Amino acid sequence: GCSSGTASSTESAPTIDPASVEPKGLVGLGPNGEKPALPSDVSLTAEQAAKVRAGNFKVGISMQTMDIDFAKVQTTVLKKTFEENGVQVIGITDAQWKAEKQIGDLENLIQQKPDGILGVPVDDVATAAAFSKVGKSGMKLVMIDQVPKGLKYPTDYQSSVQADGKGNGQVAAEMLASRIPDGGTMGLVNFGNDIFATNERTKGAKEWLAKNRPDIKVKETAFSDPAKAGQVGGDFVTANPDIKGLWVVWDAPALEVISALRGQGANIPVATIDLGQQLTAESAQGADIVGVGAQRLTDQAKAEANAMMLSLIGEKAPSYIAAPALAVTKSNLTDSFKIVFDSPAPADIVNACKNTSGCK
Amino acid sequence: MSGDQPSQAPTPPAPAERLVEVSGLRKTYGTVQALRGVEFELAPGEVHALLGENGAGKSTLIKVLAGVESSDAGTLKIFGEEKSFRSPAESRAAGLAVVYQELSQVPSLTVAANIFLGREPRTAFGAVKQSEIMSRTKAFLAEYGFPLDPRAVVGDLPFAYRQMTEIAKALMSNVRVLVLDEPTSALSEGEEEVLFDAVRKVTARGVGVIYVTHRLGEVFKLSQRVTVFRDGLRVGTYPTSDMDMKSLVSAIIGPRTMAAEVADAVQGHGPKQDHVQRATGSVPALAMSGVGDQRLRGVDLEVQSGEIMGLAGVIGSGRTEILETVFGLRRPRQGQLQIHGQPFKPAGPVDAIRAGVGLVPEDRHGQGLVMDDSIERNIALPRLKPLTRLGFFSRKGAAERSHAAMKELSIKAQNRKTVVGTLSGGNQQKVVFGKWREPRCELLLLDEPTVGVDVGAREEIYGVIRQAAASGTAVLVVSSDLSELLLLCQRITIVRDGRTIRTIHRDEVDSEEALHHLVHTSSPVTPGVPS
Amino acid sequence: MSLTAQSAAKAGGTAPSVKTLKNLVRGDRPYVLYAAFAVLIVAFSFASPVFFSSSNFLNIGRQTALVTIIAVGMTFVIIAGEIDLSVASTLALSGMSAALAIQQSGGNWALGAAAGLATGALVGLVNGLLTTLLAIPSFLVTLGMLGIARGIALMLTGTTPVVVNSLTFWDSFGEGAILGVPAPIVITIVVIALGAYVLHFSTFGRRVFATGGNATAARYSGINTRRTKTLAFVITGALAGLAGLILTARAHAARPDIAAGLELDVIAAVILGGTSLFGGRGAILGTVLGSLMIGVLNNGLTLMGVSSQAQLVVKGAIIIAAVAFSRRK
Amino acid sequence: MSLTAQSAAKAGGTAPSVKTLKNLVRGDRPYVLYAAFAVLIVAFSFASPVFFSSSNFLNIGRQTALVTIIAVGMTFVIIAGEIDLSVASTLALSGMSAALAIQQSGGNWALGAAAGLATGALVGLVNGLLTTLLAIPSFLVTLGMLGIARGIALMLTGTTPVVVNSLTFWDSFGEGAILGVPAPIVITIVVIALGAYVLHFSTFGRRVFATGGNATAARYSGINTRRTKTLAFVITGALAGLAGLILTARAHAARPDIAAGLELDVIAAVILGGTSLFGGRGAILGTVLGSLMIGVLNNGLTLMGVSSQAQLVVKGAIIIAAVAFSRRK
Ligand SMILES: Nc1ncnc2c1ncn2[C@@H]1O[C@H](COP(=O)(O)OP(=O)(O)OP(=O)(O)O)[C@@H](O)[C@H]1O
Ligand SMILES: Nc1ncnc2c1ncn2[C@@H]1O[C@H](COP(=O)(O)OP(=O)(O)OP(=O)(O)O)[C@@H](O)[C@H]1O
Ligand SMILES: [Mg+2]
Ligand SMILES: [Mg+2]
Repeated sequence: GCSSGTASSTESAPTIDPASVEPKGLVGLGPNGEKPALPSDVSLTAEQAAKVRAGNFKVGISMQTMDIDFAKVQTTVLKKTFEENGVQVIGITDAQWKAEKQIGDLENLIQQKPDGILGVPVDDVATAAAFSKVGKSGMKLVMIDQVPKGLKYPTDYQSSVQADGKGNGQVAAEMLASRIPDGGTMGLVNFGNDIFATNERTKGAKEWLAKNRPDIKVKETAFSDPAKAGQVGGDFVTANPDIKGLWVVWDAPALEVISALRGQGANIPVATIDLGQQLTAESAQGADIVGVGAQRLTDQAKAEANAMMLSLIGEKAPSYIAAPALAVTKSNLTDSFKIVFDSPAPADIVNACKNTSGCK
Repeated sequence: MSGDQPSQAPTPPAPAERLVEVSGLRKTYGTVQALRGVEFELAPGEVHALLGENGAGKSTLIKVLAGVESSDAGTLKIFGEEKSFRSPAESRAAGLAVVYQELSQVPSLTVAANIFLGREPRTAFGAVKQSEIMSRTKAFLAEYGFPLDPRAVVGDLPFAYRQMTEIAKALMSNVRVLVLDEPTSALSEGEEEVLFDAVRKVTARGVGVIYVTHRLGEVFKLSQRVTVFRDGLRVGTYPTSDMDMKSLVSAIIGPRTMAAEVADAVQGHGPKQDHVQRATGSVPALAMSGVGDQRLRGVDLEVQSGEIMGLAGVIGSGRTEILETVFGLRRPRQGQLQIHGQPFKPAGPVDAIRAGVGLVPEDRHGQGLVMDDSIERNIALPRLKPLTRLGFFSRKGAAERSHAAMKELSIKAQNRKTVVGTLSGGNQQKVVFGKWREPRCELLLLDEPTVGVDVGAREEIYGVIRQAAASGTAVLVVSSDLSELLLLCQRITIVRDGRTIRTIHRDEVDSEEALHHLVHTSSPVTPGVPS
Repeated sequence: MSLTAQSAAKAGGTAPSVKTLKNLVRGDRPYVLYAAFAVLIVAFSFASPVFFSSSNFLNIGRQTALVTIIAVGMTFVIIAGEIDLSVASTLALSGMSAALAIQQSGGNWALGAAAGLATGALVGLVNGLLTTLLAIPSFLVTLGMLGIARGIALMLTGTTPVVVNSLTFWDSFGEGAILGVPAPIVITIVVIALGAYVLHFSTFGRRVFATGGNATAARYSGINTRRTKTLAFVITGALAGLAGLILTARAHAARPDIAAGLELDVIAAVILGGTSLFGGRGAILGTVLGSLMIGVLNNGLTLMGVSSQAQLVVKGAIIIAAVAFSRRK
Repeated sequence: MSLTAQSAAKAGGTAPSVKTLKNLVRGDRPYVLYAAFAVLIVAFSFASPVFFSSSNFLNIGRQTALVTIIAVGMTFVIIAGEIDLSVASTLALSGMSAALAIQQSGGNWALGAAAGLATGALVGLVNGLLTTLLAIPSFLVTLGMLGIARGIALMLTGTTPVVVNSLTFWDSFGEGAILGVPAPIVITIVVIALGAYVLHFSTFGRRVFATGGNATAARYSGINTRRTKTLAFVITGALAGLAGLILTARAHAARPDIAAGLELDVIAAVILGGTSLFGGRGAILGTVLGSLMIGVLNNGLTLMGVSSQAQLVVKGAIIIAAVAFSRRK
């Protein structure tokens, strides 16, 4: 049942040099239009580190979810970095993607009177009032991934650290575009809800395509429930047989889409954002994942911890720190894994990679 | 007046062989002592009637026999072997089959499926042998003359047919002891005979039958021995031949001043005072003319204020439908209803109740009571509005109301907060009655009003009905118990096939047999086997 | 017989208020659930130094407000023998409609509040009418409505959240306080009191119980069971609307995708509180307890620093255990 | 009297096999639902040129496989008068346990399949025993289990997905095909056939109906209602486990956070198919139809390019309308 006419398979695909795709510097500007700093710009001097240790500080973390690799790497690296510096993490809360739950989580964290809170907001509007309470309670606040609307630097929050969402969206689109023939069609599978981080990625992809590949026709669809992304993506391809490549807004729905396409027998290349463990495995096993715009999770988390510690000892942290996009193809898969996860790729990924041509 | 109760009469020597032997059996529910050490035994081939007032403990004994309830003390021997059933399955395995007072059927399954429930014949692959179930059920129903369709879904059947299904289910199992707890409460004479025949057939095979009933006439028709319970104790066991109606009644209700009176009444002397203030030419409380729908095919009748009118007919003749039409539960397609001369088109019970109509329905479980609620809550239900003050529900008013009803109807319960589901069957029926006690209805519709009610209480209920009539209520009674109609009514309308055939005065019939004849004569339908 | 009846009358006569109170509190479930609740509170007080404090109790109150308020309405619906799966979507739609009304009217907060409540009540009315007039199982009607209301909420602005800029609105439903008690808690208490009054003391409450206990018997007693059920849905819808106002006020904005899945928490609170899913039995205070129990678990486990995965396990186990023990004779 | 009995007898007397077939198909709901389904198919065929094609039908089959398989089990549970909210979590836990077994055993796919099924059955057993032995409402038991199973699934690897590297496993449950029919669809058909046989033709099926129709009557008839209910839960758990295998095989990995919220789709399919939430009535083919109907709606609307927000509205409305019409006399 191969309904799409895509002739290209992994083997015959043109190889992309990931390095050439990575944007020079950062694509997006900060929430208030500020120029971003790089993660490497925030670090502690020995003297500052001593001050931190002497402070016996306590911090809390409010996550939007705990069920994805992003969250796991973030919390692991944050905890490790804080521990090294004698800062105690008193609690990590899981909002389960619910704004109303995060509002309560923040109240609970504030209740425990930490010196600072790091938060990944579920959304940039509904949690704003809750996050603004952190500063009002005299605690330091470092925002991760996005800054809720209306919060002011440096009164309401002391730093914001993000992945370059726009850059990531662009990287994925650019790599996928290499597989789209002149005048061909690219499908974008977006998230149906209004979320800053995912909006940025879509924007980055569309802007790059409009500027660099105006010949490509862009068709879009969206899912509201990530668990149903497979059905949506699969049917999207069925309805639009001209689609030569799918760009999916993050890795979990991309995996659903890949699995649906496989079932349908449709050989369509996919590009996405976020290098999760399972996506890495899929790619290593030979799935046609052209490219991934990966977040440098470890760097980002270290920057978050450093920004928090600087604020805790009264130093000024940059208002906007962005981790540049990391372009991942099969050719730099295991290395990229190490960059993202701060640990070598597990054996089964390495082994699978060995059996897949072009995979390293 | 109360002296001649035969409780001192010696228990006759029991037959040598005993199917069931119960001694010193005790059972308490919370603080209620349902059985306080009863004795009972059953011989092969006999029909042993078990009698007693509502709440005397009859059903409780049966539940212990059936393995539904466990006893607190005492012994139970089946075929001389001491047993203690922990589940209905064990009791069944020991050869007991029970027809419960409160039907225990699966409404969503067919008659045949219910009859074979729990003992379906099956193939080697575990598949139910559908056709075998059907054919065996059919053959059985034909043999015993049960007018039942094996394919009908039980939940769709009228109550009487459901009861019949239950009986068929018990008879069809390979039993040695058959226990029937008020099996005829919803049957009329014709169907009753079908059951009696069936019972005689099985006793001829040596099966022993325990027969619980409040229709004392049946005792004499069917049983060889009688055991009477009162307040959880055995009053005595007597050969039926030694008893007459009067001694039976006084054994049941005990040394009460009214015992003799009740016995007289039960023996059937008609309405004592014919106090119908029927001013000739006055407007009838209820008038129906040419009323018809899918099931009714022409109903004409008039009931005067203060009159008790009866509706007689076989099951399915449409008596219930007539009452339902008046109560707004059915929309007539043609014909007219009038209440006190005013055209009456109730859109539902709300309208009917507003017009002063009350209904005691035939199925107290399904239609009459909220089983999980208390007596008080149930009795308050049709009178919520009058019990409301400024949006506040008057708990005091409801309490008074239920208290008065419990007193007047002698409802045996711990208090008004007792959940009606835990009451004995007869007492539940009294609660349904209590719902319409106050304020007085203009028109009271009674569908089998004394189903499962003991003789004493039945007389109390008759008193209440007569009193209501005396104070001006028009009463329309449906009853399959013809003696009841003869006792209560000034006039009786015969219903057949959805039509009112004729209306007769009480004086025109001098006996139950005469009425029975009237109901059945020229009846084109006799209970037969479905093709 | 008359003896028992009399003693009953006496027993009832002496202290009706105590009895009533017991009934109010108890529902189906004996006191062990209360004991379990108390044990939890004591355990958390030892486990976390910050748990037992008035400010934390206010947190718990605020965090459970939405669920409690809607659960009060859901108690009516479930006792009447139905279910409402659409409450979370109704909440979102009501919040959006309130926020849009405030935005369009240039900050008229009262108009917004009215719009929110009316939207909720309207959704409830549609649920009720479809369920009763077309005789469709309410599970399906409200499942359909779950999608419809959410879809409309999302389409109103093309999924964009609507910011509310009205200090009065924020204060009235979100951040204001009366005698130090935050507005959402004050509103919750009022809803509980009204709900308990209507369910347990009013005539309408009697109708709800009878309708769920045995709809046929209720109809035969002259109760308009359709109207009763419909009203129960309207109450629930309006309360979901009220919850939408609170959430919007607290967040200073309405999001169309908010509160997804909340219906399960709401129904869980009701059932945990002893109301029977099959109708006819239940109590408002039981529901409140159920909601608080879930809230205390969430709060206490978070304060103890239990990981969110372990929280799932512990919460599930405690809910089962609490009910299991309270079911024991 | 005999009139009704006779006419009833006549109606029934014609053809027992036809009746049985009808019963099989019908459940509670008349044929209009089938008509509605047919109308949908015709409408989508006109609306989208690619809808009516065997490859798209295979797509729909694959997309609905998980829901259909679990819904077959759920039909047993709901007919028996209970409910199982934990199926999605059970699916995830079973998938994880299968994947871990394969990983640990160095690629023994049969061991993995056994582990997955056993895990599902075990969760079902626990659900059943807690529900029947402790007499806790299954809503609460399985709500608790929803959290417990998910929590355990997440904690097994600290939320990390487990990659499965077994071509045989991928093929058997995911990508293989028999006569051009993909494995998941083949498995679904087998499950449907077995489910229909057991529910409608076996004695166990009878017991399930009787238990849900009137548990007391069933008990009085010597049926062990506890065992019957427990078995229904075990079946559902095992089928959720089977669904977990399929999902894992298709994704080449097990993710602990997968399939959240699937229970609502499953229950919706069952109820839409005419099974009564109050127990005692229902049919496997109805359930299959319900699941397909939801699947066709999802697929057709997506093919037509309807936005995901509008889909919510349209789907909700069509579900209500279909049931409403089928309920009309
Ligand atoms: N489940 C129960 N809980 C509490 N009390 C009960 C329960 N079942 C029966 N009783 C009480 O036990 C007593 C005996 O009841 P039982 O049903 O045996 O009476 P009965 O002789 O069958 O009466 P009837 O002729 O009205 O059917 C009654 O007072 C009744 O209220
Ligand atoms: N075939 C049927 N299917 C469904 N309901 C029926 C059927 N026949 C009767 N009923 C309903 O069952 C109830 C009793 O009907 P039935 O025909 O027994 O009335 P009846 O003539 O008053 O007989 P009785 O009062 O002696 O039982 C009524 O509510 C009637 O509408
Ligand atoms: Mg009895
Ligand atoms: Mg009748």
